[in-house]
Amino acid sequence: MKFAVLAFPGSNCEMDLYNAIKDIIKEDVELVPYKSQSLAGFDAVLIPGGFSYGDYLRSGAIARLSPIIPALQAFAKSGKPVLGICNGFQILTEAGLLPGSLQKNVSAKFICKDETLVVNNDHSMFSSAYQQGQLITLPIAHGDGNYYCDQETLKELVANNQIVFKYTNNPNGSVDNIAGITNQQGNVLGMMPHPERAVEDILGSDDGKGVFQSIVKHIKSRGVIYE
Amino acid sequence: MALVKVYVNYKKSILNPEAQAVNNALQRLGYEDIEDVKLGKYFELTVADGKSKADLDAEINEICDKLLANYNMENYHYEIDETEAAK
Amino acid sequence: MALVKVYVNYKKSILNPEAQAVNNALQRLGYEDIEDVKLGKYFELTVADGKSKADLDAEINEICDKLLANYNMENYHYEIDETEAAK
Amino acid sequence: MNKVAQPIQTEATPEQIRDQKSYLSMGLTDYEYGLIKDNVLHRLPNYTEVGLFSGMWSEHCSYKNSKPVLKKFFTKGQHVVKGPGEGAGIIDIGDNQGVVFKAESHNHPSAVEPFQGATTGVGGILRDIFSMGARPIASLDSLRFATPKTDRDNYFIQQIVAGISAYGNCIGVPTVGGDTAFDDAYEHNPLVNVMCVGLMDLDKIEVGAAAGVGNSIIYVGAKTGRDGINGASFASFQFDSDHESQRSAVQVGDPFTEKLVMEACLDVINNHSEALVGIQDMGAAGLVSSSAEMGSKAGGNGMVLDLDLVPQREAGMSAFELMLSESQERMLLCVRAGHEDDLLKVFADHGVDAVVIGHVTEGHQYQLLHHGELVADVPVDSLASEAPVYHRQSAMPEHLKHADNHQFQPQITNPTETLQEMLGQLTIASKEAIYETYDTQVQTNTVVAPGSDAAVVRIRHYDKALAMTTDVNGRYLYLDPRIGGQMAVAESARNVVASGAVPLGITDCLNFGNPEKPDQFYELDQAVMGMSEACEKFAAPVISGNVSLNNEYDNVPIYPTPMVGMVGLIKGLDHVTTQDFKQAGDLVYVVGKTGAGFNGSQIQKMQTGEISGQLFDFDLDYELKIQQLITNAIQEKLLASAHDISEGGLIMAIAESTFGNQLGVNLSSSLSVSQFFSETQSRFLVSVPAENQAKFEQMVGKEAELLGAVTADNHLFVQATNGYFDVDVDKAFKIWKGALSCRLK
Ligand SMILES: Nc1ncnc2c1ncn2[C@@H]1O[C@H](COP(=O)(O)OP(=O)(O)O)[C@@H](O)[C@H]1O
Ligand SMILES: [Mg+2]
Repeated sequence: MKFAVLAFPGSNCEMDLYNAIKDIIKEDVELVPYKSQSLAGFDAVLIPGGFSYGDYLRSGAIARLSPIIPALQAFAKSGKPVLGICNGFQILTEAGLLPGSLQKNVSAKFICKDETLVVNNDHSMFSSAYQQGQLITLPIAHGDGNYYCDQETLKELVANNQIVFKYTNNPNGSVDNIAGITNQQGNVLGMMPHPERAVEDILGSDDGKGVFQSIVKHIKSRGVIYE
Repeated sequence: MALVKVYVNYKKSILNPEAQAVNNALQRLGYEDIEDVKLGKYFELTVADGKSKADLDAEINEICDKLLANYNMENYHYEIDETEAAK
Repeated sequence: MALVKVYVNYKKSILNPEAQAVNNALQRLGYEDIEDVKLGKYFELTVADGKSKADLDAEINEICDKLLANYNMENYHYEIDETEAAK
Repeated sequence: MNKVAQPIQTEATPEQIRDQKSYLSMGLTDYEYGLIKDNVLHRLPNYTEVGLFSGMWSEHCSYKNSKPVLKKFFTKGQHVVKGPGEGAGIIDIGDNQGVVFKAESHNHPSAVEPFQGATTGVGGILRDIFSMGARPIASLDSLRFATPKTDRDNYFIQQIVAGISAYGNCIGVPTVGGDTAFDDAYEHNPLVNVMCVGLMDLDKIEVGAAAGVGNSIIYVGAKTGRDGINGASFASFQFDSDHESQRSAVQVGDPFTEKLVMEACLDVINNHSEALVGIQDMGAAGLVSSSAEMGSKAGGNGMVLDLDLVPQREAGMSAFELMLSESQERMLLCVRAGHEDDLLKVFADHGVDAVVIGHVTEGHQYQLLHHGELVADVPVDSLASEAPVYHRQSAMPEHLKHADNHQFQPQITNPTETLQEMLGQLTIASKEAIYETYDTQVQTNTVVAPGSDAAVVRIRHYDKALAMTTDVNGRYLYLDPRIGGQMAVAESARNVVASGAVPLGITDCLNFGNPEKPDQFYELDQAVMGMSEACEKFAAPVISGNVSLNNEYDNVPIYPTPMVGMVGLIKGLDHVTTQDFKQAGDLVYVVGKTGAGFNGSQIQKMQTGEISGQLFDFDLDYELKIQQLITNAIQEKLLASAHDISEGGLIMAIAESTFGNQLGVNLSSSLSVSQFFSETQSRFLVSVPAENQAKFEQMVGKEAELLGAVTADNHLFVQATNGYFDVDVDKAFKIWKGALSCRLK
């Protein structure tokens, strides 16, 4: 199977994702520039962290106007997996592919540290490698990771089991301790913590591997491989 | 040329951590009569002449919806100031 | 209660990367009639009653100088809106 | 309110400059002006030319006061590919790879405008690294503040930290370490030093030279505005009638633009080297320094620039302003004739502005055209390599002449209480409140993040890693600049060694007072000699550095503070070692002899409020011996943990080593309670798995004392000869971790 990693001007985790997929998950992966207009040939799309367009104005607000976004929207609509991490999550909310938005952390500061997450839904195509309720350690590194949505949206998120990861010790003020959510169809996940930074013991944890392994399992079990 | 002043503010229901931080700082500095602080963005767009008022309104609304404001969290309003721009 | 609206803007000669990014994005989106974008901060301070106009002015200027605006880089101005606040 | 148009300032005529001596306010002395007039130009310089010389002959660009001192540095080594002189130095680490590093101070800009001063400091040092053709892989920050007393002080510190965080995080270079100390000696002159480390293929080295008649000079990056025009040379020079806008000449960092510029430049260097002759960043004294240095370095050619072609953010900028602006995120390239369009296209693809603004000429003249007129015409070497050099007077400062040679004796009635008080000292306390706001992991190579001795960054796809640290204790240098200088290098080496590395080399930021005052120059001169001696001892040459002078206020200088940034090589990822105790039952040793190291120590400061007396002894040979023991023990895989012993002494090292894994210790020792706070150099605290005991003890012989063992019970108990320390690790940890974060809330 083949992953696409999108790269926007100002993205800075695209190589981290690329390396994680290539060296650790050992699947095909290619960087796709923001100017591209097609995602043909890919089985899953990863949107990296960083500061697209400097995160000026609002995180993700300018990136979502990029030429690749219509292709991304179509890709998401087709039901294939889309994972946005950190700035990728912010871009997905700005692009309307996920509900809610990400505000400044309550501390109003950037925070980089390990957080313990609880797997709140082990049925999603991004989390099937984990057990329901499993505790995992992933690093966060963000200034705008405070997930906000209105009460009605939150009710829907809960009712549809869209909340995949929750913080055990809310670091940023997110509604309902949300660390990662999917869209209603379940094929678009946005999460603030960085699974790609936790794929090797030498970097402190390999708890993040499961996210990518889940995607691979999902694609391969469906037997549909776009090449 | 028209000068368009756009104000983007957080919706009422939303707690803005930055405004909160400013408010806390003011309290610490002893400005106890400051009861609330809101913090938003203020844009000035210089727009070339040649559009009707209706077209200009349409354009500004589009720009705000697409880029300047996030409808989940923010409201906006704007004023068109034709005299300022002339200066 | 008085509502004080404070506008903080970058001084002329100061680079504002954020405004520049917004301007570039608008150009890319095809809004070619947007000739310039300025971006500043907009504060609304709710202030308890009981101060004279002169004292209030003094307080607001002090707050702006100390906290809201960075005199190295920014200018500010403000309006006091007594009616708004009553609402 | 708003003025319609800024009046262009009226420039003084050459005669007015001479008669009114206006060059003085631009930073040139009578002597220097005379040199320009009589020896260089043989005519009166015009306003723009005076500006060029004032920028280029400033300390920042010419090192005119420090050059003779810098010559004393030990800079040799068989692995040194490039030593001081280029944007940054390079050391060969095998496999066709070079590690590139340098540090830069941004003390004065940060004092004026903390957030932007710090951001632009980070931006500047990154450009030095990538202009060599290296990809920045890590940054470190070295900070000195007065102990914060007011909200304003706290805010100031927060703004500095926020600036470093904003720039480094955005551009995607992890900030993996640094050091932070608090002392009122830095009250009016806080220090903000940033070091950056890059990695490159050795066959891709670039230099900042502009050679080859007809080759083009290309300007890359952000537009030029009136920012920081007074940066390099004249702190108080008024070049504009409008004071308001004079004050606003602050440089604003734009990390997003820098990221684009960085990617574009690395692309050009790696993939279009046939077109590239030279590349350099525009730092202090902006366009003039980058272009004149490139021209001078090439040797034998001149250069002409057409200033009308320089991308400009503001209307009506004068030649003077264009040349001296310190607008950020700009680079200058020399490109082979005929390849211009290819390169312009590469930059365009990256979304970066680039334009040809001039070319290399026959002859030796540096010429500027503006609005079609020749506005400057000076020999290119006169600006750069031929700037004047001063040999300053040196005299021992008064406070060193009669220093008391007795060591301070700590007053300790309750050792546990003294320990707890010490844990809460800001210089000792955890710096997590600072580094938690830094992205320490982006690029996913950070093996040891802040919180241990040196940071460790692996080299992907190779079984090796780099250890890096910044250190210096200005208090030691204040008491003895030479030995303190040795100690600064020794401490950085200890940190690197404790992490499993062998020192490769150092960079530095020499933060000192006013070199024109003999006693302050003495500190600089002696410190450099001491550093150099230590560098030679550890075979760690100086490969780059930076100088920040005139850090004085009311005639009182800061403590002499030569920040040392050291990089070491770890020759196998299984050598990576951290300071945390790993497991109950491991044996705890102190390696290296403990003496009475109290003058200049944290406990002297804590108990007396001042630093005084003669600095305690130090022996470089012994230091090297102990470091080599530790290196051997690590390479033999005998150690579970290693921690260098520095500020606060042995007891702090013990406490810190318990924090990471929430373990305890039960120790007893032949040392007195006071000695546990001694800052004697050349010591490490290590833990050794019981099965390695015999081998380890045989290796270290008499240089180590077995103190006891790590325990699982989360309790720190240490028996000294005349008392004991006894505290819950949790409690100690809370004090240590909370002290700074409470202040910076
Ligand atoms: N300003 C800073 N930025 C990043 N890391 C820092 C900073 N200050 C201290 N640290 C980190 O905190 C830890 C302890 O620092 P320090 O007390 O200076 O160690 P040492 O005494 O062993 O040199 C180190 O890992 C160091 O890198
Ligand atoms: Mg250390």
